[in-house]
Amino acid sequence: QAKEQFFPVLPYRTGAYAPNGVPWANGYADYLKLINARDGGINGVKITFEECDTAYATDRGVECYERLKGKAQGGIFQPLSTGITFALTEKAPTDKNPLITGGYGRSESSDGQVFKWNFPLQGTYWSGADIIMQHITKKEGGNIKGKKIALVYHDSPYGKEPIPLLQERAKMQGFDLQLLPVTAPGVEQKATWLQVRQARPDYVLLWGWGVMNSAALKEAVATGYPREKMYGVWWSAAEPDVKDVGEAAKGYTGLVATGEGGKVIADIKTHVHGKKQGTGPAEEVGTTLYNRGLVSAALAVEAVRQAQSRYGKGKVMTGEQIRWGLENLTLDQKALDKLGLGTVMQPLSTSCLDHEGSRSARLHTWDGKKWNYVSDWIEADTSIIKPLVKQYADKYAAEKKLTRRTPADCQS
Amino acid sequence: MSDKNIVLNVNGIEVIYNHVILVLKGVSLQVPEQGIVALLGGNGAGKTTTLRAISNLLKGERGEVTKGSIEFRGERIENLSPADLVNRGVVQVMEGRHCFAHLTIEENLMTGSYTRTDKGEIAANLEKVYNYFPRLKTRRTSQAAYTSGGEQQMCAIGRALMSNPNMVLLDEPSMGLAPQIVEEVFNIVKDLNEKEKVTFLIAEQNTNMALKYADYGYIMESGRVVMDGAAEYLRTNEDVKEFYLGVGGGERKSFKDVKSYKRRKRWLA
Amino acid sequence: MFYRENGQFKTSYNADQQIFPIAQDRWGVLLLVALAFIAVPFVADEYMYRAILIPFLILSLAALGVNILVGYCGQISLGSGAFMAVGAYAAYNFFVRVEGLPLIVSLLMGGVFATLVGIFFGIPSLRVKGLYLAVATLAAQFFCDWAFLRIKWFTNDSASGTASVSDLSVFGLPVQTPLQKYLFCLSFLVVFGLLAKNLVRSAIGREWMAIRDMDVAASVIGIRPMYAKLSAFAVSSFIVGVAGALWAFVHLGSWEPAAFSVDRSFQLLFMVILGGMGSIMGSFFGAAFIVILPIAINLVLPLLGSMVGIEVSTAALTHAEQIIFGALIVWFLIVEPHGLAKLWSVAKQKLRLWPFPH
Amino acid sequence: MSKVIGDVILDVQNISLRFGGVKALTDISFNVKEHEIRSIIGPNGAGKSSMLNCINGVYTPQEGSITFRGQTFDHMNSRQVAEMGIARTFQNLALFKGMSVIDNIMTGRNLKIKSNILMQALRVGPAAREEEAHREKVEHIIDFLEIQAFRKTPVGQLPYGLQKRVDLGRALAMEPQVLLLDEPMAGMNLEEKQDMCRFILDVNDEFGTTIVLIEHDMGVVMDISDRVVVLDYGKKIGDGEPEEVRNNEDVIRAYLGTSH
Amino acid sequence: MGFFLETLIGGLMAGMLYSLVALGFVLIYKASGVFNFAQGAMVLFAALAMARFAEWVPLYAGITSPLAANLIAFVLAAGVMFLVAWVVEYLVLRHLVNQEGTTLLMATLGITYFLDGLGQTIFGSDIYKIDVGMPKDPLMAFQSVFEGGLLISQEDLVAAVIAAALVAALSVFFQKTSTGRALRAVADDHQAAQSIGIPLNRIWVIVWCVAGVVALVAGMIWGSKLGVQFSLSTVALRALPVVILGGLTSVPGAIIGGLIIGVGEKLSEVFLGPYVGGGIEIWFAYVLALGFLLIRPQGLFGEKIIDRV
Ligand SMILES: Nc1ncnc2c1ncn2[C@@H]1O[C@H](COP(=O)(O)OP(=O)(O)OP(=O)(O)O)[C@@H](O)[C@H]1O
Ligand SMILES: Nc1ncnc2c1ncn2[C@@H]1O[C@H](COP(=O)(O)OP(=O)(O)OP(=O)(O)O)[C@@H](O)[C@H]1O
Ligand SMILES: [Mg+2]
Ligand SMILES: [Mg+2]
Repeated sequence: QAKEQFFPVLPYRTGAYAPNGVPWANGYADYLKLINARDGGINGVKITFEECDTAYATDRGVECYERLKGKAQGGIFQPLSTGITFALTEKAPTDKNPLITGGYGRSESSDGQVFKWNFPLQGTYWSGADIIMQHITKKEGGNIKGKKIALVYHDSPYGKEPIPLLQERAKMQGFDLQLLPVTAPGVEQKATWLQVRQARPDYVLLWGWGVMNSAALKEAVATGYPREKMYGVWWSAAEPDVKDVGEAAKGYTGLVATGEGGKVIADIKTHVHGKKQGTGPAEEVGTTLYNRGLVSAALAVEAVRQAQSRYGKGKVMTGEQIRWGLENLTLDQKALDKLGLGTVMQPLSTSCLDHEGSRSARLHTWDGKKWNYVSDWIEADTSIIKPLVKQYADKYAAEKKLTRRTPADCQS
Repeated sequence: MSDKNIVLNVNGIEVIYNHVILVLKGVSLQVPEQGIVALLGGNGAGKTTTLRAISNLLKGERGEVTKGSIEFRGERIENLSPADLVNRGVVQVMEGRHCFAHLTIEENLMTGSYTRTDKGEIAANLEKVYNYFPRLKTRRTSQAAYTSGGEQQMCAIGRALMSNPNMVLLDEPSMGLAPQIVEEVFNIVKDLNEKEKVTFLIAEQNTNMALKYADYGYIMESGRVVMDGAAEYLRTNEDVKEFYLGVGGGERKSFKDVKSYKRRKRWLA
Repeated sequence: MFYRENGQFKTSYNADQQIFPIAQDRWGVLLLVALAFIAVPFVADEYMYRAILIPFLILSLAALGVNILVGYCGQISLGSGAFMAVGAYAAYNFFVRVEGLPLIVSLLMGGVFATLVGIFFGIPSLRVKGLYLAVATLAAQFFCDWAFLRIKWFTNDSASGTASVSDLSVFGLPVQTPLQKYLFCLSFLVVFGLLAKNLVRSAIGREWMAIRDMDVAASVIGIRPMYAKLSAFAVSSFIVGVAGALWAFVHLGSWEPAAFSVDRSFQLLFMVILGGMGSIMGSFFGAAFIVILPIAINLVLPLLGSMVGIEVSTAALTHAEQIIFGALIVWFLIVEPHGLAKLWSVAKQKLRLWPFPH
Repeated sequence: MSKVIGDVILDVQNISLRFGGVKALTDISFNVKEHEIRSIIGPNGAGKSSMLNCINGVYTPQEGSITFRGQTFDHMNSRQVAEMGIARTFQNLALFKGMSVIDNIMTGRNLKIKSNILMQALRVGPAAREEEAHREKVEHIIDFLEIQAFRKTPVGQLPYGLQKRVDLGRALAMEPQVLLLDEPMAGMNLEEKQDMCRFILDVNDEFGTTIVLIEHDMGVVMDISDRVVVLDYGKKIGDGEPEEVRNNEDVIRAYLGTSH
Repeated sequence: MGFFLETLIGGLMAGMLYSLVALGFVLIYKASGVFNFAQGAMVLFAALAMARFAEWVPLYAGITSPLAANLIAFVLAAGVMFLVAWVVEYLVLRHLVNQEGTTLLMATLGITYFLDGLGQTIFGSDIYKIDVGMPKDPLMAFQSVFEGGLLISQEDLVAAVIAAALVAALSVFFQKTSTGRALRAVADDHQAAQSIGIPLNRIWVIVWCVAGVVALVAGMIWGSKLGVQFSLSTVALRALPVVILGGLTSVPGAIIGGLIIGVGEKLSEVFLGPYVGGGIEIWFAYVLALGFLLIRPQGLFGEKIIDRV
């Protein structure tokens, strides 16, 4: 029997958030295909994968999880939805399936001592918010005391995640934080932007997803709020968000956690799309969300590779083994270059204490036609985030009557 | 009966409600051109069902004709829509009034002329109906829901007349009407029948009245026609006299003196 | 020829008043319950439990509650999701704030609070009717969505507004494995189903139906619309609230208000309409239809596709699922507008006549 | 057989009822005595049904008052009326269409049910016994009305005539002291009417139930009523024994016509 | 003061946009007594059709003028909506004559799923653009009167004008023609309407066609505002309180209701929201509608609910 490592995939290609979910899912699928096509699998273990469409709905997501988890002895789940992440966080430990929530999910889950099965790799929302604030602070010459900053957010756990960090920073830096929730899915934002117009904040942070992003930009145009002063999180600053706003969104800036394509993209073009095996349209390859999906898949693949390095090269890994792999992932620049991922992502290294691995991102600005990087990689300030993580993780542990993992447990 | 043209020919129809309830078990009847035919029978005999089958209103009640045929002027009509039938001049006055509750009396009447296009004709019809039922004229601006039972009944009859029909299916027209109005309704029937050559099929409980004005009658009992004949014949039949006309065995009996509940003699069963 | 009530003579009205007056039905249902408790655990796998059976049981329970309000009392409500949420969050607060409170008590307290909220939002029903009421109950829905998202106290001050529970147990028995959870929910459903059935065939049930069918006439024979409507709101939201608590505690474990969004309200209403308004059985049929059918289509389509050699893409699959599901809803309604329960009883009636056509 | 007519049980004084411009009732007074059969007749739209609606609290008259057993109300509340023992049937069938015949009639007994909602849910001893006792009474009524065959049919599916009987059954189930009947015999043939009359007379005799009857069939009215009120355009134009009314000029002109 | 006016105007405009969707509900309800749950799906379906046709027409037919392309796309999309109307009548409605409101509501839910699935299968589920040349830049007015001037969105202004025109036209159609009366009759009693010769089938096709065109116009305007993708169907939920407030059976009610709801929700969000954490506009709209219902249970202009024995 051929050795196959099964990758369950929980994308959403339908529903309200499909325009953003599809490129991510295509990137994810293409990378898995690439590993098979280019490398013949992970150390010879072929990858198989199956998608189950969640439509970004929690109950569908749970159903999909249950369905796919039974198909193999364990796999990495990446639901790309904060809601589904919350539900799966409860199930993962008993089922022994690690969760990667790269760039979303619970921010405190970067504390691996409490959240043994969660891996918010490459930055949580707290990291994201921190990076934007650093950028703004720098732009303002280091002092933003007395400035007004408004957070326009998706009124859901996703949108609310950055608030504790921003409040912390507001206390520290002395700026004014205005919270403006937008009811999901965010088609009607007139009132929000009227408030923006009234308060005239110095900056607006946008924490939207799907149609909310483009609607926000259009309302900003309609109320005359300068797009140059708007900063989006990585889920609010991709092609689908600005595509149909076009010229009008010029100047809008947002986080991006991936770099430009480089070798891996070229590989996908030759090995996957070149062989007519591409999942989506070819012109989508290399776009922001596509790359994000691709990197997410790469992280999953590398976790398996890492697990194999301990539990046996060329073997099919179980969920527990993969979890170990995730917890002991070290991808330095050299390793990344070797994989062709050198330009598309930052090096990262995880540990029992830190499930986030790396916490840096860049900013890019829309020029009316395409996104251009406008900053170098910025690393989130752990001195602010760490205590916050600890505080919230402890609270979670207390609620769940969990004890922190001992160093011994960390070794296992 | 054979001397006149048969306009409506119902031939052995079976009707089933809800796929399981068999209600009509082979009903046949004929209505001659310019005739007035009465359909008599007790509660639940199937009169309404027969009329619904003819006017194709069964579908909305989840009923269907499973056997037999219905012909109107030689044409099979089972598959026509009720609207097609109205266009051919067949209109039904439904049992239980069914006025459009939110529309005023006048609007109710006007909807009746939906198939008419000539404005003058419509106005004349309206005038005619108001003439027949002056009570309606005084209530013309009230919403139908807020009129009395009898007023609604008049409205339902008047509404049907607004389409200038050549055949009318009347389901219990006298129900809830005051005696002179009942008389009036039957006079209208007679009038239309004679002057405008309208054919009538009338399901009626008021046997007395019905047989007085009709030429021919059918008596139904649990989904079957159990007796039929010319009106005079039925009027003189002993059974009919006793059970439907209340004059069995000589004088009319006072309602007060009916001493025991009757066990009706069933023709069948 | 086998499904007959011939020869079963009722010697007392009591006998005729049984839940299932026909012996075959009685045995059938008992057998079904027995199967659910004893046989299912032998055949179901974890996926069946977690993705199908448990959601089905809990949503059946919720649909049962909604059916009391909508199907029996005729008060169309789109606030059921909110009442589920109230049940879930109230139970959660009792569970985490009151040390050592037994699970069942917490769940029932969830129901109690849902009852209170239900009665409060039921008050407009005294004046507003039909679809207007339906939309008015949406006010409850959106308000609760908002309140649970915004008021941190409800979620025990969690940053993102999510709540979670774990380590459930009843009477010292753990409720953790899928099988345990399944049996736990099943017991709830059976008990509540029985109680609800009793209610709807008692005086109060008749009051509800009378109000539903014609409220003016009902008040003329001495039924107080206020009492009937509010009691329906109360009973319904109690059951819905408990179902909400179960959904949160047993099925999800960790949840956010979106788990009880307006979509849930619509879903429950549709279960009731499709299953059969005013039928306890119908609630189960409806829940089965709306929970299981899409999943089934989703599972079967790829198989069908592979049989004819087409690979169905994920998106196409979901879209096809929607198309088929929508078409099936319409088709069933055309076959029997009064819902699946009615279809079932017509089928039984036919069986009774079988082999004679009528 | 001579029956004993008692004192005035229901007294209607100077009732006026208007709907916007429509004067449904103008200054109507009449009384009903215990144990009598009192008919109200009049042309269509005269205000007969409105009168009943005033008596049992569906409409609130602008003026006037109603006295029942010595208690005077200027408007009645439906529930009170039901509790006092006044029941009625409806001209336009106000049955609970989705419920079976049994359930419809059982609702008539709801006022008499003692067990509370919890007991009903559990259906423990007393609640079950109570239910059974009421059921027995209802079955008697069903037998009486000869609708046994339709017990479990949803009333919406019954033919019109049978629905009228169920409506009556529901009112009877309340064991009322005064029974208001609004055209109970519309849509019935002669034989059925005879049964119905017999039935009304029986109820009247056996239980001493006072009956207020609206009917368009003059034969019935004249035969069975003790006294008759005649309304026309909301005004009272006649009141008295059947014989008296039959010969009243106004009544003949407005209502009876010449044929009677 | 200036800001208050701005909010007020913003609310009015938003309200007009809701009215446009609400109108679709009213039309179908008025004409058949069916509460059309599928209205949102129809808006999406129509907008998808329009957006894709506008893309395909230049691509395959070689028509380069954007005006012509948009026009052709509009006509084609209207054709598609006519087809939908016909299919709905032929396959669904005619089999459900004389059924209860809830049954019909349920059937329209089936139609919703069907249209959602079909629309995305045929037209795709990405974000598409409708560009009918709506002005995007804000308009500054009364700069001399208020500090900072009054800001009015031109796009909304155009949309509001279109909505108003549509409503006026439909009001005339329904109030002044005999078809209008027939429609109300159908809504009251399917069977009685049939019995006097009103052809239900034809009437329903007509009404669904009109509702389809209204959905198309709504889809076009909302689509050009938001981009065409799945979320467009959720605007239906925002339009519900409008329908209820105005009355399910009133065309002008849809407009007035829209204005009240629009103003109410914007004012509440802007002036009340900050005190309670914001995000209140959606429930506020419903509570507002509920408040009006308590005073008038049939909505402001709805036909009185008749209960009589
Ligand atoms: N919609 C329906 N569904 C099921 N059964 C029905 C339906 N309508 C009528 N029936 C049944 O059909 C039989 C005949 O009813 P129908 O209404 O035709 O009688 P009818 O002669 O008009 O009586 P009435 O004089 O009381 O109006 C009855 O037994 C009735 O129960
Ligand atoms: N709720 C109401 N609103 C407006 N007008 C009403 C209302 N109820 C009754 N009416 C009017 O009052 C008058 C009397 O009606 P009522 O129903 O009492 O007549 P009735 O004597 O019972 O006649 P019928 O013998 O036709 O049933 C009628 O003209 C009717 O239109
Ligand atoms: Mg009949
Ligand atoms: Mg009357």
